[in-house]
Amino acid sequence: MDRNQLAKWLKSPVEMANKYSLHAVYFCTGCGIIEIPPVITARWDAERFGIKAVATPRQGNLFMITGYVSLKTLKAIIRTYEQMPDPKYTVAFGSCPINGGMYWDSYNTIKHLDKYIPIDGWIAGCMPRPEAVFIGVTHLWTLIDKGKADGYIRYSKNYASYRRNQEMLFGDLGWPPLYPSESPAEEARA
Amino acid sequence: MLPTTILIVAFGSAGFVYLAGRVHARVRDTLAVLSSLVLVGLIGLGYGAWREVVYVPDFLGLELVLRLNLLAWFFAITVAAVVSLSTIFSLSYMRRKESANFHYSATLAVEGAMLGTVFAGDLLSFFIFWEIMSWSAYLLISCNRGRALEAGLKYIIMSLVGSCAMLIGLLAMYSGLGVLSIPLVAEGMQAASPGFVLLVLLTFGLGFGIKSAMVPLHTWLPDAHSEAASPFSAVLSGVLIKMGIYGFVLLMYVVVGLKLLLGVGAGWLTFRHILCWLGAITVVVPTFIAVLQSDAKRLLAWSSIGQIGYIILGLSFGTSLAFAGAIFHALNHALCKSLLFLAVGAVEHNTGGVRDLNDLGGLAKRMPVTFACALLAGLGLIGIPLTSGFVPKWLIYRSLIEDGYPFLALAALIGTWGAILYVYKLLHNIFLGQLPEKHREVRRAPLSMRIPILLLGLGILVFGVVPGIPLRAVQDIGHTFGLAQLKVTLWGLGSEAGALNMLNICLAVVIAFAAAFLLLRLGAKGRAVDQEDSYAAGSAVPVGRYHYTVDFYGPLSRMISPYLRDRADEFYYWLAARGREIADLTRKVYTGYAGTYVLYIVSFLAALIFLQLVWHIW
Amino acid sequence: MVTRIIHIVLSPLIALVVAVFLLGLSRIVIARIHRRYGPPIYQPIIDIIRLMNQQSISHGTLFELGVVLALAGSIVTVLFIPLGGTNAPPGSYPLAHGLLCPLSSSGGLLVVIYLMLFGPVSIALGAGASENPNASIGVSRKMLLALAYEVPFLLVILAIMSHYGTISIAEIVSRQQDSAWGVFSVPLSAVAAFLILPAMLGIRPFDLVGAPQEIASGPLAEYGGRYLALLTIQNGIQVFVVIALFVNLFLGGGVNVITFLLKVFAVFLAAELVSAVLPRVRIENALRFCWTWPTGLALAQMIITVVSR
Amino acid sequence: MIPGSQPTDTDSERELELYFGPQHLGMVGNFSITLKVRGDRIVEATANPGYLHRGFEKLMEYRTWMQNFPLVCRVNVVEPDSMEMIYAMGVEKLAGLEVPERAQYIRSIYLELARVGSHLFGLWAYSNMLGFDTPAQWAMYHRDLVLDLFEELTGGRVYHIYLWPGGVRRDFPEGFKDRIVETLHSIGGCVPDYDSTFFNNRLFHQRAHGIAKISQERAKALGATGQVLRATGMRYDIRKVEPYAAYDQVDWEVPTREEGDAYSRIWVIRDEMIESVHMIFKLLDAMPGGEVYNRVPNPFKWEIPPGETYVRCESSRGELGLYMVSDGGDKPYRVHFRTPSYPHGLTILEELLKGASIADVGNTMISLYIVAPEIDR
Amino acid sequence: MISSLKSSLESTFKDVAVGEPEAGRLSVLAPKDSLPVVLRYLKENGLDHLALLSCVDWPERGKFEVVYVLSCYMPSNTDYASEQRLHVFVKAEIPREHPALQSVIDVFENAEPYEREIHELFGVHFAGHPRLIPLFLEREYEIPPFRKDFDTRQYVAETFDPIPPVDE
Repeated sequence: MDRNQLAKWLKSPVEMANKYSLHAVYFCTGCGIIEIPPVITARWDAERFGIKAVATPRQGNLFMITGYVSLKTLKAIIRTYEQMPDPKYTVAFGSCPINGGMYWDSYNTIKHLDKYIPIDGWIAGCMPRPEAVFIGVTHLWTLIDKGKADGYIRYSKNYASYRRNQEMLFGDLGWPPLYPSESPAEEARA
Repeated sequence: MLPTTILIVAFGSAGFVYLAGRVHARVRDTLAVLSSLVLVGLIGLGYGAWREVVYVPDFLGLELVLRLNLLAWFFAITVAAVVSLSTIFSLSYMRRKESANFHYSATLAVEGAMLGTVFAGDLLSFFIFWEIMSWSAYLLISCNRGRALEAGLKYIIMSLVGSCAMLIGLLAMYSGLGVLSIPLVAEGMQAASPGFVLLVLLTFGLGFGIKSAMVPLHTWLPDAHSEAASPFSAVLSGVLIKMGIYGFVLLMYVVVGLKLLLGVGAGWLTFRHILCWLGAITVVVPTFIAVLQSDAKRLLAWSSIGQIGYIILGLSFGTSLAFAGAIFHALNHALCKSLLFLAVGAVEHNTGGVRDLNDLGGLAKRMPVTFACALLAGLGLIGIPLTSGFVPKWLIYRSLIEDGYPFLALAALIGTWGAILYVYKLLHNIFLGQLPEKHREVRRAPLSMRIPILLLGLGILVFGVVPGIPLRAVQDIGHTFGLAQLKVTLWGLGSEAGALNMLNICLAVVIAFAAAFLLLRLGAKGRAVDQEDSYAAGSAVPVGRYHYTVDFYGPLSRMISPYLRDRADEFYYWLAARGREIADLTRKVYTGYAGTYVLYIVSFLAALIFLQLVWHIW
Repeated sequence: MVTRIIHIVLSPLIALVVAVFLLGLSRIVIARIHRRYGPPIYQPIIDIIRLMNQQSISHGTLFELGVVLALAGSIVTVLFIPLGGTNAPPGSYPLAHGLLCPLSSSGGLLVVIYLMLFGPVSIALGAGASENPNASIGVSRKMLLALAYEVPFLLVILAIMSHYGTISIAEIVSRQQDSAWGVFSVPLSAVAAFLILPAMLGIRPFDLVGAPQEIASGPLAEYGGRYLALLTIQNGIQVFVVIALFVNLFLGGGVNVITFLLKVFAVFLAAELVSAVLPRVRIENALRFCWTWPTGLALAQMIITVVSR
Repeated sequence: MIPGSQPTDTDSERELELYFGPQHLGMVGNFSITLKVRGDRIVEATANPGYLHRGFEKLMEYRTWMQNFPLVCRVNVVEPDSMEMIYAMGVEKLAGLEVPERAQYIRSIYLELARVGSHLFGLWAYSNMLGFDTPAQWAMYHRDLVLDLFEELTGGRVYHIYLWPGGVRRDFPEGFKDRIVETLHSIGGCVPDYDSTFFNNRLFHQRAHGIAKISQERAKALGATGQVLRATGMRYDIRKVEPYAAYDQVDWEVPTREEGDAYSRIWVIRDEMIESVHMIFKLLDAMPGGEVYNRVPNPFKWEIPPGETYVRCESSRGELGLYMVSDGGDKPYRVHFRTPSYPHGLTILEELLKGASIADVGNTMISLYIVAPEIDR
Repeated sequence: MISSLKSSLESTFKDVAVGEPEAGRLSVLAPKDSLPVVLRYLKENGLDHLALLSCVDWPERGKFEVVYVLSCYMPSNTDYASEQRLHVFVKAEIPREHPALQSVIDVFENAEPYEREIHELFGVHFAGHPRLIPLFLEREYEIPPFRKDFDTRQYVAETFDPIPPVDE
């Protein structure tokens, strides 16, 4: 952990701040949530690393998708994700968001979460232990360092195709597109 | 000759406007606006030209006098300004309304009567103009029919009670002193017995108390203010109830005089103390009743009563600071409350007559100017620094604290916190939050509505930053009444301990604002979103159902509403009912049979003869 | 003049630094009570840098203006509050200097209690403009909570102002330094003020305004990015202002900035320790509590003060 | 009507529609309540489940009897062990399997440990909901100690898959008994701390007393079980009513309270936790030796004779039931769980929220001890 | 208790078939029209707890079997008598085409969500139910998903697999 290195702070304050101030929009989408309370409380204490839960998507920059995603939940996830301000990182917990996990044949859970929203970090396991969550977070730090935690940029770049996938599943989503114009990428970067 | 000219212009234009309305609406509008503006100009020109004019040399042996001095001018310019702005506002508000002709002409007549009241140099003409004012206001209040009729009736009955009391005082004064000219009366009062002084104070005080809606004489006000047409509500609340305040000033500081006034009563139970405490109650109770209202104009009406409380508190406290605060607050309240009534009127006009606070919302984006000015006026009512409301309230508090009346100061301060509640409720429910579907088509207010609102808002800001302008006039008025001179500077009060300097505060706020703004600009750029893009726990926002308005202060209202009944109003209704019963009883005397009447006459005569024989009274 | 300008720049800076420090300190203290390690003390700075660089979401001009005005109001309030120092002649206290209060002669306590409104009212306006009912509910709660604690607070302030016969804080502070501290001369008021301190700071048990579990952080529901950063700073400064006022009114201010800040930390820690083991109350209970014990105590003190005068 | 009084706003139809969940810090589990609000009072609450619906019962029809064990424990994340128990009981009943006595004792201890863990989780959720962070953190720490025991016994922290038809997967390891005792003593030693900070806290009493009050008649009519029913004074507990495992072998009490409000429910939970700890000590003392597992046929070819059954046990939240039909094949024909949160979260919650204040939504929900995945399945 | 309940059921209702497949459990097969009456009768006779309302699809027989699992709360707080262990399965068979049944909310209030669930997952219509709106599901399914002829694996292959990965 390079949080105490002043030189790095002077060199790239934004990335450093993004790394060590991950405010999580936690949203119990599935079983994975059961390991979140231990992570944020006395035994593992994620607040040591600046990770803390916030109430609304507007305030956060880390979106934890904790487990399998049912259709109804996916809609809420998309809504929440779109309401978060950039830069934002998503971490998916457990095997189920990766490929459906043990619900691979369920009619009501989606199988590949990254078809609908971009995911920056995956934590495999059913369910991931708190230690695995921390490993996931350090991995996310590395990604941020290297500039590869770019899910939000990918989302704006490929918004049309994400939106198409979402609409294939839900028909009308009930809210207007996040990037309505023709060239969303430029707008997002501006 | 100036006061006479002003009055002639005022009443004359009232008549002409009505006639012009018969010809063409546009002629009427132009004439009304022009004459109201001319009146402002005339009064403005009269500054410094203090004089007395005898306009009826012999009325039953009395001289009727008009006089122009600083006090009269101060009130007159306020009246003229507010009425002229209200008239401009009416251009759109009253368009295509049946009663427009009457509205303009009666408004001008009310203005004339108010100007006459403040210019009156003797109590008889004061009373005459007072009555003209009451009656023409009555006609205007009940102009809307329906519930307005009832409201008007309530108003005029209470006004009549007040007028009767005043008439009694007037007659007593005439029989006791033989003069009615104000300076002569004041001289005569110095030699009068304390009982006589008390009689004068009570009778006139009742009349002025009813007009200025002091608790417990306030009950006409909420109905009348909410039922009148909005431009007239602004006049009613902004300046008409200030005539009661003018009356109090006249009564306490001119006719009776401060020295005599402080001597009325004994120990803690002095006239001044009682009036102070009435003022304090007037601050607290109506303020919290206002918090519970859900009708915009009714909320403002109750708030008017609360704000009048400050003025009465300051006036009756009687130190130079408190007096200055009271008179300044009268001006501040005239500005703020007229603005708020006009703003609510504009909203009402734009939304097709909606003034239910639960049915509006999100209009700030549609009517930005109206909102900004209403916000300013709301802050002025609260007394936030840099609005004209701050300095007068500060003066009153400071005077109360330094002279050792912390409980009165507490009442005044709590009233302020109550004011925050209702001001925010009003602004939030009308202008903030989500715009309901049915008001999507609302456009901004027409120019003729925005101009008066803007001007009033400007006034609030200017008098807030440069309180020295009105404060100088106010302290000069106080000085003529023998109050100690204040060290007024352009930016506040002079350099004694606990001084006030608005320039410092203003500069500090401006610099701090600039600093905060710079800090904001340091951050990444924002992205504007639509109102539908709002946090709803992961769901889409339900259209038209996503605005928190109903029962805005629920926990508080559940807690205090059992204690906040309008007991005075209930008492008057009880009194009216008893009165009707007694009247019923007397009616039974008249049976309609000739025989009964004969019986009455015979028994009356018999009684007379009996008395004559037994007691030899005469 | 030069010292004055230095003071004007210095006192908001002190407030800013101490405010951020207090925020970090409170997180560590709370964490230790929870038996966990807690974030580093400079965590709020990291959060603020991160928030400043996030693309924020705006609901219009008023939404932004509310934040700016709130911060401006808090900064202005600091200028009216003495942050240590004394008017006593030099030499009587070691390390003492002139009073650090740039605008001490502009209206005194009465202006301060009005200026303390500036922040909450501005946030209320901004939150109202955020088009979210959670925010409106939070504001409604904030208004009621303010009403709840202002009644005893005003009584406390009035008692002090009557006791010392002045409305100037600088005067009150120097009078305390000459004789007894406010805690000893107006003890009941001091107790009442300490009881409502959590409500004024907005910490437990009175953190119902932004209760995340009830109304999704209330007025802050729609605020993110740079607006949230500014509001975090504003909250810190507001905390600092309230505690500084408490120290000035009851603990005799400070002879110099250092003793003053030490007192501020002591009071803040005391308030945090009490609040850490209490749950959040409902607004009804908050109203009832504030209007019974603190109000009663403050009223008693005021009666004593008025009678003894 | 007196014209001076304020106009009523009954004619105004502007009730706010507020969503409580799924993305809401006050929501434990993925669940949503749609509230219609006037002022800060709730006029109507509609529970909106389904965010966690995976169609378990459908999926189980596609898997063999033994393959279903990993699936079944995931119905209830907070206390997966009673789900294993109920499924094992159902299979044993349909297949006519016997369970060795030692295994019965181990099952009871295991289930009671799970109950302690689950109640500690509930304590976390409840105190966290009230912004009561300190006891919340302690409770979560203590739950972790229990999870450590599970980890040693079964290899899994949360999902254990330890109960099998015919017994348990493995016997207690060496010295495990002592470690259970040690852990429970260290948790029990903190009960006075919990009492003074949480249960006996006056502000907590103010917050929970009289909230979400339900009478015994209404509770029965709406199908309540568990703490919700026991807090109204009824000693209805499946462990006593229809004893399974080794619950009839030791002596223990069913804690109840009379008031039926949130405060009494949390006290019932507290007392139950202590009773469970005592029960575990008694069970450990009385535990016989012997086998822990009766072998079942080859799980890939195991066919169970046709029939239907309804078995029930007491999970930490109330009556947990299983209706299972076999058509004689190697897979269940139909499975249907009767989960305690189902009536609590859908019927009782809606009734109790009517007229409540917004501040008490989460309070009410958590005091009913609702676990969302149980409802959705 | 079981035997007396069995005989009284048989004597009161002519058209129900009562069996006792195992100790402590009765199985009552009622025609669908008299179902509310039977349930009310049972409720008045001590079986006051509707533990579960389930449904089983038997495509070969062309029937849905709706199962009401009843048991008893404790009549008193004294001791745990053996009658507590009593279960009754009340069953009704309805055709798979246009399945409909009378709602029993007025007998057991907690049947409300169960009926909604069965309506959603099996497509059984409950007459008299106040709100037969979706409970769990977001999408509409042509065949209600819990019917035996709904193949969830095939459905997954048809619905989720064709959604393409996002082209980077």
